[in-house]
Amino acid sequence: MTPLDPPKKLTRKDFVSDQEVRWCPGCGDYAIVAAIQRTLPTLGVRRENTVFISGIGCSSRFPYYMNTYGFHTIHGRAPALATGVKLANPELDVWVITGDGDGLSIGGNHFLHLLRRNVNLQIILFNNRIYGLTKGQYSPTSLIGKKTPSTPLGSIDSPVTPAAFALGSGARFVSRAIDIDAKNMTKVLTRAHEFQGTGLVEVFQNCPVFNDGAFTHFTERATATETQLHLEHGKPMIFGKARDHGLRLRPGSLEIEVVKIGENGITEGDLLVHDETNRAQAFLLAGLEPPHFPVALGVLYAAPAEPFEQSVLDQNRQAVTSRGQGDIDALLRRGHTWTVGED
Amino acid sequence: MTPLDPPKKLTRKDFVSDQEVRWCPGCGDYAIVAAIQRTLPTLGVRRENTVFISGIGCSSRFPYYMNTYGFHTIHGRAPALATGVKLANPELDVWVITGDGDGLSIGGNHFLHLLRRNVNLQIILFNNRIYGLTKGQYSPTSLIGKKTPSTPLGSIDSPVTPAAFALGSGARFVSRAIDIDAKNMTKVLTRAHEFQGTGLVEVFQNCPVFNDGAFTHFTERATATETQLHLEHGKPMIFGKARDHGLRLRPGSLEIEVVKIGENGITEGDLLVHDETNRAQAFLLAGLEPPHFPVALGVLYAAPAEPFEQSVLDQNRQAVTSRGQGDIDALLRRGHTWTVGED
Amino acid sequence: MDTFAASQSAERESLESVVIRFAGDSGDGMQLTGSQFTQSTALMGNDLATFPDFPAEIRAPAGTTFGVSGFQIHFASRDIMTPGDAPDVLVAMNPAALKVNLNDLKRGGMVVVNTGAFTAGNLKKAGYTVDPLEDGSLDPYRVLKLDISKLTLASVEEFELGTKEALRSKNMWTLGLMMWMFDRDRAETVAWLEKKFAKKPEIAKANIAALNAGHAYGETAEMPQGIGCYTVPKAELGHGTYRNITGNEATSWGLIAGAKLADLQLVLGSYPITPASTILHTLANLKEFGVVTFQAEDEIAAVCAAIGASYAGSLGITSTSGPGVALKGEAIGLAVATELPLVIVDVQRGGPSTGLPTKTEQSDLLQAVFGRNGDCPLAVLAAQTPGDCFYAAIEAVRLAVKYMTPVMLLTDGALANGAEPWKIPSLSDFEPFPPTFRTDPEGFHPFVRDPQTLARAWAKPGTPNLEHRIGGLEKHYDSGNISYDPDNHHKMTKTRAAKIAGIADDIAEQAIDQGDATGDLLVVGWGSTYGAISQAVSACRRDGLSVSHAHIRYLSPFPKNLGDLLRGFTKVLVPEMNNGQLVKVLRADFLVDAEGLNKIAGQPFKVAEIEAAIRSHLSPSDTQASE
Amino acid sequence: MDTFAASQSAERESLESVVIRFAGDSGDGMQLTGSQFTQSTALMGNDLATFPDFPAEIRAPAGTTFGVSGFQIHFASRDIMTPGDAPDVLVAMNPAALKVNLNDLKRGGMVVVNTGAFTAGNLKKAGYTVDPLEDGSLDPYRVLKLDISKLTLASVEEFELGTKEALRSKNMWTLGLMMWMFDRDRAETVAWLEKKFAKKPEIAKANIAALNAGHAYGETAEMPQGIGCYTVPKAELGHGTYRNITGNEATSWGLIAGAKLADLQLVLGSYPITPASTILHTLANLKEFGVVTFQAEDEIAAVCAAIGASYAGSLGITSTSGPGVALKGEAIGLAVATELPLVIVDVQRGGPSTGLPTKTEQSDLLQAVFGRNGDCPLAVLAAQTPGDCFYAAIEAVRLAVKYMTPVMLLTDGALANGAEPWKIPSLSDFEPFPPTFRTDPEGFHPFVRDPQTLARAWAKPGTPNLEHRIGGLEKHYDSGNISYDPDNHHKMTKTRAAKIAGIADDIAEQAIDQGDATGDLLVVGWGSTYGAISQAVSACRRDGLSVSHAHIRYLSPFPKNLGDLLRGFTKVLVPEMNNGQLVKVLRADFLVDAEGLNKIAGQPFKVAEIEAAIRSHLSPSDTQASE
Ligand SMILES: Cc1ncc(C[n+]2csc(CCOP(=O)(O)OP(=O)(O)O)c2C)c(N)n1
Ligand SMILES: Cc1ncc(C[n+]2csc(CCOP(=O)(O)OP(=O)(O)O)c2C)c(N)n1
Ligand code: SF4
Ligand code: SF4
Ligand SMILES: [Mg+2]
Ligand SMILES: [Mg+2]
Repeated sequence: MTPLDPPKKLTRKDFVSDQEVRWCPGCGDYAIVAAIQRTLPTLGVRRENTVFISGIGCSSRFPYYMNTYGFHTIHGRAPALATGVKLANPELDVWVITGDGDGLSIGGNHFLHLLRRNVNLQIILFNNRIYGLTKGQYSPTSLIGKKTPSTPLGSIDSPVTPAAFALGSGARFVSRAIDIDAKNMTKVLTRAHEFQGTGLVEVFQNCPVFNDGAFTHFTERATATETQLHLEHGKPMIFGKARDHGLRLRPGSLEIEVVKIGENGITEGDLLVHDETNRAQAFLLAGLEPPHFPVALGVLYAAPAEPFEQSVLDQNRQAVTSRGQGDIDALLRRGHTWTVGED
Repeated sequence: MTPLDPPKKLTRKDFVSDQEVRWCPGCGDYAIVAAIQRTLPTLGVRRENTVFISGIGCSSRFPYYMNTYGFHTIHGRAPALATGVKLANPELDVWVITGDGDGLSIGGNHFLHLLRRNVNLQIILFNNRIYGLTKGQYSPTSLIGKKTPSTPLGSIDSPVTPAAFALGSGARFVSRAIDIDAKNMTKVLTRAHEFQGTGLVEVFQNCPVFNDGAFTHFTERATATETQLHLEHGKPMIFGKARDHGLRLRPGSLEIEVVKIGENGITEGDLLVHDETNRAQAFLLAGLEPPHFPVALGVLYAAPAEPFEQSVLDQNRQAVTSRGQGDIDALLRRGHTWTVGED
Repeated sequence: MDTFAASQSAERESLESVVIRFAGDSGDGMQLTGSQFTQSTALMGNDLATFPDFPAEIRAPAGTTFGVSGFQIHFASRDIMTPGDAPDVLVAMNPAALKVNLNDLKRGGMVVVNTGAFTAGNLKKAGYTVDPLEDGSLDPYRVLKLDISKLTLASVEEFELGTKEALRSKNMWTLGLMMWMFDRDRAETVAWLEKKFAKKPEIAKANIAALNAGHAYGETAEMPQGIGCYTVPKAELGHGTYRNITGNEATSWGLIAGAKLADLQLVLGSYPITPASTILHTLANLKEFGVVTFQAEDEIAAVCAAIGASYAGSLGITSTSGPGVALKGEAIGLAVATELPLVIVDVQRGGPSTGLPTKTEQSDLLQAVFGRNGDCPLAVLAAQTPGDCFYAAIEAVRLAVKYMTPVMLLTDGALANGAEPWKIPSLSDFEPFPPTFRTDPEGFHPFVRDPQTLARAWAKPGTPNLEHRIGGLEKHYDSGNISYDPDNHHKMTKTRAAKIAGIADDIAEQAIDQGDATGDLLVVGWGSTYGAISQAVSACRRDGLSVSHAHIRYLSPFPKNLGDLLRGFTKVLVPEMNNGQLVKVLRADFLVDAEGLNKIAGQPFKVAEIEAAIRSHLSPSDTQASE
Repeated sequence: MDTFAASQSAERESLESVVIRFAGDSGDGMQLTGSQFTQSTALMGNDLATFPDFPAEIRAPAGTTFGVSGFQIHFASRDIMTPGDAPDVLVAMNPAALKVNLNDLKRGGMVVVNTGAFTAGNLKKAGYTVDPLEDGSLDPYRVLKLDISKLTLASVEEFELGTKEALRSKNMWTLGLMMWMFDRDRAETVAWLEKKFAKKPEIAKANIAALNAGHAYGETAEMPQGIGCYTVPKAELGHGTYRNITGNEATSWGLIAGAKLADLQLVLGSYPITPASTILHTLANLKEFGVVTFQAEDEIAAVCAAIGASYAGSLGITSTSGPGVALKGEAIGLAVATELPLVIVDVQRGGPSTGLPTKTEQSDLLQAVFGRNGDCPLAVLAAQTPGDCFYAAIEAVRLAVKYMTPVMLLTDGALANGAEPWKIPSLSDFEPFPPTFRTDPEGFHPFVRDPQTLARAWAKPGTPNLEHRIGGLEKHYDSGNISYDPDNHHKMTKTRAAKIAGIADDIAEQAIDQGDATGDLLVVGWGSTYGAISQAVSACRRDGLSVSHAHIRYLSPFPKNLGDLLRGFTKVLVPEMNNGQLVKVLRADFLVDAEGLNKIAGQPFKVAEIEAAIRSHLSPSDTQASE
C-alpha cells in the first residue's frame, strides 16, 4: 500500500488542511493542533499513512484540521473504531483524539479495553474538565462543587483522574502535557509515537468559554517551577525554582512527601528516582495534586509489550503455516460429504 | 415506607426463594448464594427493603433465588439501574450482582462511574474468568493464552485486574473472597454492607463446566496458607503455614518483596502493616499473584466518603430551605407575565 | 407576498404583522437581542412566534458564514402560528450575516446593516469579492446603512471601557434602534441588564447607554427614503395571564406538573445532547420541587437509572435526541418487557447519525415506534407548539403511569428553542392521576393485571410481603415467573400489544383542526408543523378550496376514529420534516393512498410551501408528483 | 395425519418419511445423539431437516422439565423442507422429557422410554404425581419400555468405569437401538467416537460398546406388539456432492466466500450472544483464510471496529442477535452517513428485551428497516433455509461493497442451529465482485458518486494524495465537507434513499416459488418459514386450491415487481413468526390488504398451522379472523 520511495521531507504546512478551524478564540485546542502539526514532520511519517480518529466534542473536531486521513466518528467510540482500523491495516499510523467527556464518560469502556489490549496507536485526551461542545455541563474530570448548567448547586461526583484510571486499566504508556507548553508536549508526543502499543497523552486544555482557568493553578508560567514536576526516567524527582525541592517516599511507608534538599539532612540521594516501568510509582505520581504537591508531567509510565494487532497477525500467520492457506472449496467439503449420481 | 416495628429475627430460609436454582452442578455460584443467604440474617436487614439487581450471565440469575426484591436487568447495566433505584429510595438496601463479562466487558463504563460516585450499595463481582452463560468464550479477566470457542489459538488480550481497575476508577471499598471460603466471604460481605458507599466484593468463582480450576492454584485448601494473604487492618502482612513469611517494601523503592521472618535479620517489625486507607498500597496488593506472591484477600481498601445519593438529597433539601417548597403555579408565573382582559 | 410599505409620515404607521430577523456573528449576541425584543413584544400584547437558528460550533471564528447566528421573530396584531416565512426586516451585523440571510428577505424588505463591520477582512471571510453595499445587490431592498460599531463606541465613551469591551454593546444599540422603529418599551430590557450585570455595574450602565442611544438615534436622526417607524397593535388574545415559553421549558415544567398530578417523585436520568440539554438544565435547577436529576455517564445509563427509579416507585424520565434514543433501544425494551412507567423525551434533530445537531427535523418517528428488538410496543406522543409541550408532557406521564409502559414524547429543535406567548394554566385545571401501589399480598404476582387497562400491578421495593423478581426474560402470564412456554409467549406478546392498543379507548378521538369532516383534501400533520399547516390551510380555505387540517398528537396508538376520518377525503397529504414516516404508518394501518410532502432541510416548513402543495393537489390538472 | 403402522414382519417395512424426537436431560447428550443420527441419515441419502431445541440454562439441574433438551429430525425418501410437525417416534430418556414432549407425539406414534430413569425422585421433579407408565396415559401410543440405564451399564461393564461415567453411554446405547430400528449405519459414529475420545481410548471403547449393544438388542430381543423395524429409501436428490450444514456454518462460510469474491480481507467484530455466537466461533477458527476476528468488549465496539475495518479498506462485518442490533443502531447510522460497506448479521431470537434467548423468532424486521435515528436507509436481506444462509451471506457482501452501504442479513435461531443436506457449490460458480479502490486524485472528493449505483468512492487510508476527512455530520454533495446548507441536506437525504432504492434494479425480480402468477390467494413469507409455507401450499394445491407461494429475500428494497405480483391475487396471507411486521411494510408500500398469520411462540410454524389458515381463507364461508 505504501509506495516505496522514501517519504519526502514534510513541513508543518503539509499537515494543515484547507478547512477553517472552528474553535472559540483562545481555545487551548489551537495550541494542541499546532503542536501536533509541528511534531509530525519530525517523526518522518507519511501523510497518507496517518489517520486521525475522533469521537464527538469540540476536541473531536480535530481531524478536520489535519491534512491527513481523518474520521470524525460518534460519541465515545473512537477507540473501538480505531482498533478496527489497526486490525485491517497495522501499517497505518493512527492517532485517536478524544475529550474528557468523550473518552471518560460515554467512552470509558472502550478507553479501558483499548488500553489493556495495547493496540499500537496514540490517544490524545483533551482534558478541559468540561463538556465544551454541549455548552458547559460538568464532565467526569470536573472537580466537586463545579457549578454548571446541569449542576447549578455544584457537581457532587468525585472526579476521575485519567492517568490513575489508565494505570488501573492496564495502560502501558501514560503521559501528560499542558496545552500551552509546546516544548514538553512535543517531547511527550514523540515518546508516545515511538511507543509500541497504546500511547496515552493527557493534555490539560483550557476552555476559556466554559471552564476558563481550570488549570492555571499549575500551568501559570510564573509559578510553573513550583507547581510542575517534569519527570525524566532515571532522574531524581526534583522541582522548584531553585531546583531545591524533591519527592521522597516517607520511609517504610507508601506515601510520597515533599522535602527540601539540604534541610534536615536531606540529599538528592534520598529522593525518589523516576522509574518509568514501575506501575505503582506511576499510580502514586498520578495522584499528586497542588497545593501540597506538584503535578507530575511527562512520561509517568512506559512498559512496552507486544501490540494487540501484532499478536492477531501472528495467530493468522500461525494458522496459515500449520494449516496452509485456506481453500474455500476444500472448506465446504470438510468433514462428512456424500455424492448423489455419477461423479 | 418501612413499617416501624423492629425486623423480626430472620433465618437463612427466609431469604431462599421458591425458584429452582438453575446453575450447573458444582458451580461456584451455589456457595455464593448460600453465603449471602446465611449472612443477610446476621445483618438485621428487612427482606422487603433488600433488592438484588443483576445484569445478564449465569451469575446474574442470582436474584431469582433470593426471596427479596430482585431485578434481572440487561447485560452490563445493573450498576446504572441500581443507581436509579438508590436515587429514588436511598432507604433500600441494594446488592448489585455481576460477572466478569457483565461487569467488566460490556458494563465496564457503568462499573467505573458507579465506583467513583460511591453510591451506597454492595456490588458482588462473580469472577470466573469466562463467559459462562454463552458457553465459554473468554472474558476480560481470562488469562492470556486461554483457549475458548472464540479464541481457538488462545486469548491475546492482557486481562483486567478487577481490584486494580476499581482502585484506578476511584473505588472507596475494594475487597476479595473465594467462593468456597464461606468464612472469609461472610466477613467481607459484612464489611461491604457496613461501608457507607459502594462496597465492591470480587469473588473468585469456579466454573466447572467452562473454566474448571481457574483459581485452584491459590484456592486449594492444602496450600492456602502459602498462596493466600488474609489482610487485616493494622496487622503486619504475614502468611505461610508457619506464619513465617511476610511482605515488605524493598527499602526506598516501590516494590513489594516476600521475606522470611528470622532470615537475614528480618523481624515482624520490617513487614508492611496493612493500612486499608492507603490506596497506593491497595494498588500494589491488587497486583500480587502466585507463584511469586500470595493473593491478597479480604479488605484491600476502605476509605469512607459521603455516598452519592446523600449528596443528592442534601442538595434537594438545600434547595427547599433556600427557595422554599416548589409551587408549580408560581413556577409557571415566574419571570415576565402579562394579563389580557379583566382579572 | 411582499412587505409593508415605507412610511414617510412623522407619526407611526400601523402594521398588522412584521417578521424581523436579527443576524450577526455568534459573538454578536443576536440570541440575546432577539429574546429581549421578544420579551418587550410579548408585553406589548402582540401574538408572536420565534425561531432561533445558531451554528453547531460554540463560537465559530468571527466573520465566517458558518459562524452566523440568527434569531427571527414574527409578531402581529392577529393570531399567528409560525416564525414567518420570509423576513420583512433583516438586521445584518456583518457581511457574513448579510450573505447568509439576504436571499430570504422579502423583495422590497428592509435591511439594516452595520457598515462598521464591512471591512475588507470581513468581506473576504464572508466570501464577498466585491462589497455588496456598493455593487447594487441591495437595490431591490430598502437599506439603512449605519456604522453601528462607531455609534456604539461613541455612546459608551464615558465608561472608558476597552474598545473590545465597548463594542460588545453593539447589539444593545441595535436593539434600541429596532425598539424605536417598532415602538417597543425598553424598561424590561433595562431591568434585565441591571440584573444580569449586577456584579459589573459599569457594563450594565454601558449597555443601557447603548440601548438608549440606539433608540435616541431613531428619534432624532433623519432616516433615508423608505425607512419609517411603525407600530403593531395588540393582538386579540383570549383573556388570561400570559408568558413567553420555549418548548424545552414547557416540556420540563409539564413533566414536573405530571409528576405532581401523579403524586410521584420525578427522577430524570439524562445525558447532555443538543437540542435536549436545556430540559436537563431546567429540571436540575428545580430541586425545590423534589426533582432528582442525574447526569449519567451516557444515554444507556441515563435510561437505565430512570427505569431503576420507576422500579423503586418514582417516575423515571429520560430526555435526549435521536442518537441517544438509538442507544437506549435495548433498555427501553427492558422497560416494555418489565412493564414499568417511563417517559422518554426525544427532542428530534437532523439525522442520520450526528447529522445536523442544531437543526430541526421529524425523522425519529419510525425509530420511536419500531426501533427495538422483538415485538416491542409502546405509546408515542408528539407536541405541536412550544406551549403545547407542557400539555403533551403531562399526558405522557399520565399514560406511562396508568398503563405501566414507556411513553415516547416527540418534540423537535424548532419547538425546543422556539418561543410563543402562552396562556398560563393552573395546576387545578388538571385531574390528578395518582397510581395505586400494590400492597395486598392476597393473590399478588408481579404481572397480575388490571382487567380494564391490562396494566400490571406496581409493587415497589420496601413493601412487606410483596417481594418478587422481574426481568427481561419472558414471564408466565399467571405467575410472573420465567417461562419458556410457547403458548405463553404468544399470549404475553399479544397482551403487551393489546395493552398499548387499548390506550386508544382512553384518549380523545382525532379532531379536525380546521375545515369540514369530509372533502377533497385532508392535510394530516404531527408535531411542530402545526402552525405552518394551519396557516396554509386557512389561506386556501379563504380561497374556497375544500381542504381540512387534522394534526395527530397520538402516534401510537392512533385515535380510534382516525381511519374513518382519513377515508372521508378524496386525497390525504402528509407534510413532514422527514423523508416520509407518518405517511408510511398511515398507509400501513388504514390502506389510504396518503401522499407525503417532505422537507428534509433542517428547517421548518414555510407556510407558502405547504400552501403551494395544497393548491397543486387540488388544481384540476393535478400534475404534481408527490414525494 | 397419523403415523406409520406397526410392522410385525421380520423384514423391514419401507417408510416414506419419519420424524423422530430425541428428548432427555441437558446432561444426557441428546444433541450429540441427534446429530450423529443425522449424519448417518444423510449418508443414507435421505433428505432431512432437523430442529434442536435446548434450554436457556447451561445445565439445568437433572430431571427438571426446564432442563429437557430435545433434537427432532425429519428424514424421508422424498424432498422435505421442515423438521416435521409432530414426531412419529419419541425417545424419552427420563420422566421430564416424557412430560414435556408427549403431547406433541402423533396419536398412535411410538414412545421409547428409559424406565431406568423413572424413579420416584425423577417423577416428582418432572411434576408427575402418578407414574405415567402405569396410569394408562401412554395407551394411545405404541410403547417400548426399556431400562436403558441398566442395559447400558451391562454393555460397558468390562471397562470398569464408575457408574456415573458408565451411564454417560446411555445415549450411545439408545442411538444404537434407533440405528437398528431405522437401518442406519454405525461406522461414521464409531469413527467419530474414536476421534472425539482419542485421548481417552477407554471411554471411546465403552461408548462404541454401548452403541453396538443397543443395536444388537434390537436385532435379538423380542419386540412388543406394534414395534417393528423399518427402512427409509434414498431420496431423489439432484446430482452432486452433499453435506449437512447448519445455518450459522453456512452464514460463516458464505461471508468468507463473499470476502474472497470481493477480494477483501474479512474483519469480524463481534460480541457473543445466543444464537449468533457460533458464527464468531466458526470464523475465529478459520484464520488460515486471513479472517480477522475480534471479540469486542460489547456490541457497540464490535460494530465500530467493523466500521473502522471497512474504512481502512477491509470488509467489516458484525454478527449478533436482536438485543445487539438494538445497541448498534447509532453506529449503523454512522456507517449509513459515511457510506461504508458493512454487513450486520442478525440471528433473530425471541423478544422483546432478553426475551427467549434460545428460541427462534422473526421479530427484528422492523428494527432492521427502521431502527435508527433520522432517515437512515440500508439494505435488508433474509435467508430462508440453513444452506441458503451461504448464498444470502454472499449477496449481502456483494451489495455492501458495490453500494458502499450497511446491509442487514436476517437469519434466526431455527436456521442457525437447524441442519439440512446441502448440495455443495464451487466458488467458481460465482461471479467475483472486487471493488475498485479510488487512487486517482483527479476530481476526487470522498463523496463523488458512481452515476449508476450512486455509491461513493472508496479511498482507503494509505493511498497517497487522497487524504480526506469523513464523519457523521452532514456533508456537502459536491465536496464532502461538512455542510449545514438546508437544500444540501434535503439532497443528501434523497440521495441516500435513492441509492438503496436503486438496488432494486440490481436484484432478481420477485419469483412465484410455487403456483400460478395470479389467483385467489398468495402466501407471502420471508426467512425460515420457507419450508413450512412451501409444504402447506403444495398440500393445498394438490387439493386443487388456487394458492401460490412467494418468498421474499430482499426486504429492503423490495423487488421492483413485488407490488404488481401482490395485486395479482384476491387475497394475500403473510405468515410470520412475529406479531405482524412484513405485513405492515407490504401494506404501507403497496396498499394491498394483506393479512397476517402470526405465531409468536418461539417455535417454527407447523405445516398444518399454515395449511389450516390457507384453507380457512379459501373456504367459501371465510369466517376466520386474521390476526
Ligand atoms: C450519543 C451522543 N450523546 C451525546 C452527544 C452530545 N455531546 C456531544 S460532545 C459531548 C461532550 C463533549 O465533551 P468532551 O468530550 O469533554 O469534549 P469537549 O467539547 O470538551 O472538547 C456531548 C455530550 C452526542 N453527540 N452523541
Ligand atoms: C446485549 C447483550 N449482549 C450479549 C448478551 C449475551 N450474554 C449473556 S451473558 C454474557 C456474558 C456472561 O459472562 P459473565 O458476565 O462473566 O457471567 P457468567 O455467565 O460467567 O456468570 C453474554 C455475552 C446479552 N444477553 N445481551
Ligand atoms: S467551547 Fe471551550 S473547548 Fe470548545 S471550542 Fe470553545 S473554548 Fe474550546
Ligand atoms: S456455566 Fe459455569 S458459571 Fe454458568 S452455571 Fe454452569 S458452572 Fe456455573
Ligand atoms: Mg471536555
Ligand atoms: Mg464470568
